[in-house]
Amino acid sequence: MLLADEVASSHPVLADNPYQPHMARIVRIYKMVDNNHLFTLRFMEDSLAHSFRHTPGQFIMLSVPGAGEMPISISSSPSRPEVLELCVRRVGRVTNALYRLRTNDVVGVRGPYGNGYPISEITGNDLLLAAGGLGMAPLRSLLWYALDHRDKFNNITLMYGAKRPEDMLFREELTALVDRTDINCLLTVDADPGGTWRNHVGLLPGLFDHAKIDPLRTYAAVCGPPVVYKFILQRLLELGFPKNHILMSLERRMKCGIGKCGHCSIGYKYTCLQGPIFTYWDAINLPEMI
Amino acid sequence: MKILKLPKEKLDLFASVVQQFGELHAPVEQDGKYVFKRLTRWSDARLEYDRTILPPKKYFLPPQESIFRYRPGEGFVPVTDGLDQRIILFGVHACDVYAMNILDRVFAGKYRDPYYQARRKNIAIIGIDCLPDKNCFCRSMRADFVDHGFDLFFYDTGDYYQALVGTALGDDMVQATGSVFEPMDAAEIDDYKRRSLNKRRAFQLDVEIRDLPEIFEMEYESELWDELGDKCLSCGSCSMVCPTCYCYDVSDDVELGSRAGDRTRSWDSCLFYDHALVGSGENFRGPRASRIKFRFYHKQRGFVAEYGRPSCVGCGRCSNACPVGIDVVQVIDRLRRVEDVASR
Amino acid sequence: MSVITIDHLARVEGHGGITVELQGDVVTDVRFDIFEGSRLLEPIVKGKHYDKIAPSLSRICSICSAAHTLTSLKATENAFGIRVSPQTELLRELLMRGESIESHALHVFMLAAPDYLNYPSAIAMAADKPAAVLLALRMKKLGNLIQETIGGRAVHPVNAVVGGFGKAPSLDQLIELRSGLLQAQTDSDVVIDFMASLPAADFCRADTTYAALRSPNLDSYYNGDEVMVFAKGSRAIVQADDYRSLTNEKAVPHSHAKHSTFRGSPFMVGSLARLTVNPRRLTGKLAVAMKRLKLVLPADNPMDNNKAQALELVNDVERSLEIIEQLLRDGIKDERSMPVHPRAGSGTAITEAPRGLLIHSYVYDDRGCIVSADVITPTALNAASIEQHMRRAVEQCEDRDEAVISRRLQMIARAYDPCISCSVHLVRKR
Amino acid sequence: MSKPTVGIFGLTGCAGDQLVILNCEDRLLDLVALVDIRDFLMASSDNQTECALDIALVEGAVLTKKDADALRAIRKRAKLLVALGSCAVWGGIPAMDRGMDRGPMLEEVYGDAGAGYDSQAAQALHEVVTVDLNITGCPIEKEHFISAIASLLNGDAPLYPKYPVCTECRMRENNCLLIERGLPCCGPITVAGCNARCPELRVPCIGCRGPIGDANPASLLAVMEEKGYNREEIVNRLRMFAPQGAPQ
Ligand SMILES: Cc1cc2nc3c(=O)[nH]c(=O)nc-3n(C[C@H](O)[C@H](O)[C@H](O)COP(=O)(O)OP(=O)(O)OC[C@H]3O[C@@H](n4cnc5c(N)ncnc54)[C@H](O)[C@@H]3O)c2cc1C
Ligand code: SF4
Ligand code: SF4
Ligand code: SF4
Repeated sequence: MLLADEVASSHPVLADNPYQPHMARIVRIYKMVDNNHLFTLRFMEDSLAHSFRHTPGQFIMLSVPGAGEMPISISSSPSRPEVLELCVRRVGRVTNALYRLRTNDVVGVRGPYGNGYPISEITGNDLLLAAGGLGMAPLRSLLWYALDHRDKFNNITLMYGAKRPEDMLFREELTALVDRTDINCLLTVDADPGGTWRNHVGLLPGLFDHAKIDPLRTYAAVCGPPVVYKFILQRLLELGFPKNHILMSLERRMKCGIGKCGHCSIGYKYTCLQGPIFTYWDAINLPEMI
Repeated sequence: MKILKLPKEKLDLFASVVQQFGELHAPVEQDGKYVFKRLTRWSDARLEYDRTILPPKKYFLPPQESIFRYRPGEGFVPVTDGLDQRIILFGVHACDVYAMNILDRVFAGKYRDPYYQARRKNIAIIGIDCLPDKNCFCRSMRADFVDHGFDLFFYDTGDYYQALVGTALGDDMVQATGSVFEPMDAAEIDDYKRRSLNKRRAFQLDVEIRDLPEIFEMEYESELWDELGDKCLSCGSCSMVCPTCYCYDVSDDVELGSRAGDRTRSWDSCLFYDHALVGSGENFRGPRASRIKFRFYHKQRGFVAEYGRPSCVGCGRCSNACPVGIDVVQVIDRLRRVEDVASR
Repeated sequence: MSVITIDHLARVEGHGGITVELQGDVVTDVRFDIFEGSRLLEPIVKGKHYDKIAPSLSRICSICSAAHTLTSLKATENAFGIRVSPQTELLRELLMRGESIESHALHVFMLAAPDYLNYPSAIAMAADKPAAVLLALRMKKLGNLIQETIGGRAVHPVNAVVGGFGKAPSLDQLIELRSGLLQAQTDSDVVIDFMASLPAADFCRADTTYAALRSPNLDSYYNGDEVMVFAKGSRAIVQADDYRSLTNEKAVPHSHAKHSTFRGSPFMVGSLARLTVNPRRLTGKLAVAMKRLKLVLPADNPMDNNKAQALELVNDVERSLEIIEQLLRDGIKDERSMPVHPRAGSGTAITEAPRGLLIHSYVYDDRGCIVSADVITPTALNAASIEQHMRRAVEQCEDRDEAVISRRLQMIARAYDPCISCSVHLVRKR
Repeated sequence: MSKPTVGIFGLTGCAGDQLVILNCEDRLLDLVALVDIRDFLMASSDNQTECALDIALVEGAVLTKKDADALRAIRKRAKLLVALGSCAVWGGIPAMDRGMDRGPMLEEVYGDAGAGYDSQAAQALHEVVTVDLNITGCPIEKEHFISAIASLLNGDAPLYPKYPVCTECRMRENNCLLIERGLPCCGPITVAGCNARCPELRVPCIGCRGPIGDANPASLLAVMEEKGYNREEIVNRLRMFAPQGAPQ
């Protein structure tokens, strides 16, 4: 079978069509949390599966045929290539359609897009990952990248909070990190009605009491819903973090992912081109950013 | 650049010859307004028009266009219909050419938009100079003159047109007409200068755009935005008629009884409620005031940071098309006024 | 006493039922019940500006929405003393024909025919007789194309306004319509073939009074303001302004509609009535077709209304072609509608909707707002006649088998092509 | 996979939306092959009036107790209830003067008998039961109906424009009737989807598709007042098809 995207690549006008989705197969669907499933994809074109590389923090445009296209962060680390893992929350039309697909069904992928985390800048420094709720999705790529290239970074701290234990994304994987010595993995839940949780209970900012952080030599990657930003940023600033050491991953409506459709622009920046990773300095300079 | 002259009585000849390069489109009258349209006869063309309802962008980024067709088992097949159609747009004003030059930059860069670029390649532009009316402020926006982005550009100098040849294609058009184009002499250069001066004097509007970005930043909280928010209908008219508004939306549909369907992109506007609404339910520009502010901010300030100049070219279309009379020039004037700042 | 009831009449527009009461062999009561909700559109439009009246009252019924719109416009124009251009008259007539083609094709093939052939619906019929259903869909589509082209929309036209049209169709559009109509001409024979092939429906014989618009020219659905009431041996003319003599007040408790009689006798409006009152066109092709359908006028069988609709379908195509030829001959102009200067006064208009006489009558104040509106619809005019014919059918049914009676009553009701939403709008109390 | 079961119903209305379904001439046979139409009184005399339905399409407004009961019964039978047309979605023309006293109106039309009629002020479906999907328009657009079925068959909700008629009107490059001719056009607050049908024909929009979610009728009203229309006349116009289409 010849896929349209292979044929198209030879069309004189559309040879380099940045909107062309490449077909990928869903190889695994893991029901991590209710309405937050982890989809593992592999490109149908082998060469693409081998060659696709991304930077942690980047995203792809995912097409669910007949339903639409949407931006989704790559949750897997480039240090573990050949497949893409996407952690998708079910919220609307396209995500609903995705949830109706089964393994072996096909979707379209184009990308990777966005700036990703400034790895070379972070290299040699401490790394603090702070996430709440679905914010773990983009951070997970960075987490495994850092763990797989452990020598590039100094101390690594992860702070992650969810509402209840059953809401925690990548729970098995992350609880397994708690005992490791090469990372300070701090996990918390707001409440534990089931009484099964063996880590912290309490709000996310409380985890700062359990971490040793040197603000001047640490880069903090933060991601989560607006409340998380609000409280974490406040703590980081209190600690004296330089504003350009705080890295935030932003969500905006996006229709193209490549700086054309205009939806994701904030002031004078495009989330899809100059973001989705912005520093706190950008944030205070851009109106309506958070 | 080659500069020639074309006696006015030879324009008809030129128009008939030039059709060998593509389908001829020009402004035609529609109930007292003008629209770019395919000509059925040359005499329908109205070269002394004020402005068309929609700018030429409709040719390059159509209001609605299907970009892929999805077929199960095949994937997304790009739609190429009409992309290689050759069209000649006759009679494009400088501000509109300038606007295309701006769009060129948006649709180029690291990710070239192949649909736009293909059309840009296949649609020739023959510009024509014009005199400003009471809504034009292209001079303030430095878009009253263009030095590229057209194949030919005509200046009406009374008895003849001065023709700037912008591209090889433009030159081919000149050649194809035989020897009706003539070289210019010194007196005619003076004609040009005179006309240029007259045009400059004809502007009734003047907007100062230097340090506008800074003023926008300072006036970010001005109550003007709330006033505009109360008036604005979010009807999107301004964005549709703007030669540099390029926001688009993309949607997929399916055919009856199948998963096959089209992926269509259509014009969008930052004034629509859901322009900045995300899946989590957060709306970054929910209130109408913040949406209308964004439109001005992005055009007059955001674009400067991105591309070194405002994206507004001063064509006056949005002020004309606003049912509630929101007017860019007045908005900028208000922001610049000193007492405004003092009263707050 | 025995009672036969049909709770909810299917394959008609709107909500209605039938009740028959028998005392032994004697039919004591026949009721065509209408329980469509009352939208009270006439009182609702009171006080509203003239330009909202046609769009509001068009919503009385979708299938006749073009007829309601045009009748409404004509009434308003009569009230204001506006004369529309000849081009407008032609375009309006064409719009009416488009609606008639759509409506008749829908009714004859998809609503009525399944009865004759024992199918519950056209969808079921399509499995065995796809050609007939496809023919119906083709004709319907043509009728809709005419309405879309002239009226701007197939249902509830928007282009027809007080004084004329928003925009006249372009030359290209007319040429496209003509080619569709020429195609349909070849379908005409098939329409008649199909109709002729249906089993006879002969279970109700009655002397019937007919009423239709008397056309000043050959036959028109839109022009004219005289109604002829035609009974065996007598003819009467009713002028538009005197329309209330057709609609004497008769409160009928079981129904949201009220019944009309002319000089005490029920009368039938619709295709059959139109052909009876205006037989002049029934020559040539139509005369041949009429013979094939074994239709004799004046008819004494209400089921013949289905045949009359089939004939009109053929005629509508012919007439539409004539209109288009004339428009092409005269040259279609991009004219604006007439200027409107509201004035106090009243205006009445009568036209022929697909189902028969339609009357709108308004009183305006000097600002151009409605003081009172009165709408008389064909189904309301037909209601008494439907009951009378149903009574005859029961009386003439020898074996008194309930299933047979029920089927026949439904066929009669459907032969009238009732539009029940329409019928809810009746004369005001005097 | 078995075909989804469908019922098509009309409450009080003009049957225009059901007619639009029948007007999908080119698609009708495809459509009936894809779904199992069990209950469609306007087109069939053989209906299952009790069976469960995957999709119920309901046209018209609720104007009688009987309508309300019928609607509730449909809701019970249906997995997905779709409101078809402006009457069902907004109340439509019969809801134009919803505040008025019905008693005298009934008497005016039906005389003494009117008092006994089952009649109540027009309500949109969502005011009586939960509605899953709205397809607006008076009547609905054919294409919208087909795309709704196409999407629903795949399990997706169909997408309709949320912006106003003006947007489409501008895309079609019409001369603006409000600005150029001072006509009272409701395009700025009416939801698009009709491809600016009326302004394209130089007829001002009367809002038959109902208001956009984000309408600013107060501002439109002010503009029309400036153009010399009286307030009552404009308010009437803005609420022709939807009681909530105009400011109080
Ligand atoms: C850079 C980036 C990375 C992202 N990464 C991830 C990720 O890793 N995982 C993930 O799950 N998500 C991610 N998202 C978010 C994701 O793109 C959205 O959740 C997704 O696009 C929703 O698509 P949908 O069609 O399912 O929802 P939609 O149907 O678009 O809508 C979802 C909800 O949004 C609201 N809404 C949307 N449009 C409208 C409208 N027009 N009018 C009214 N309400 C509306 C409604 O409340 C609706 O229920 C990311 C977004 C960005 C920008
Ligand atoms: S919405 Fe319009 S078309 Fe539908 S029933 Fe109501 S009046 Fe008729
Ligand atoms: S004519 Fe009406 S719909 Fe069109 S732009 Fe003007 S106000 Fe909007
Ligand atoms: S323009 Fe307005 S009135 Fe006309 S169809 Fe569209 S929404 Fe309805």
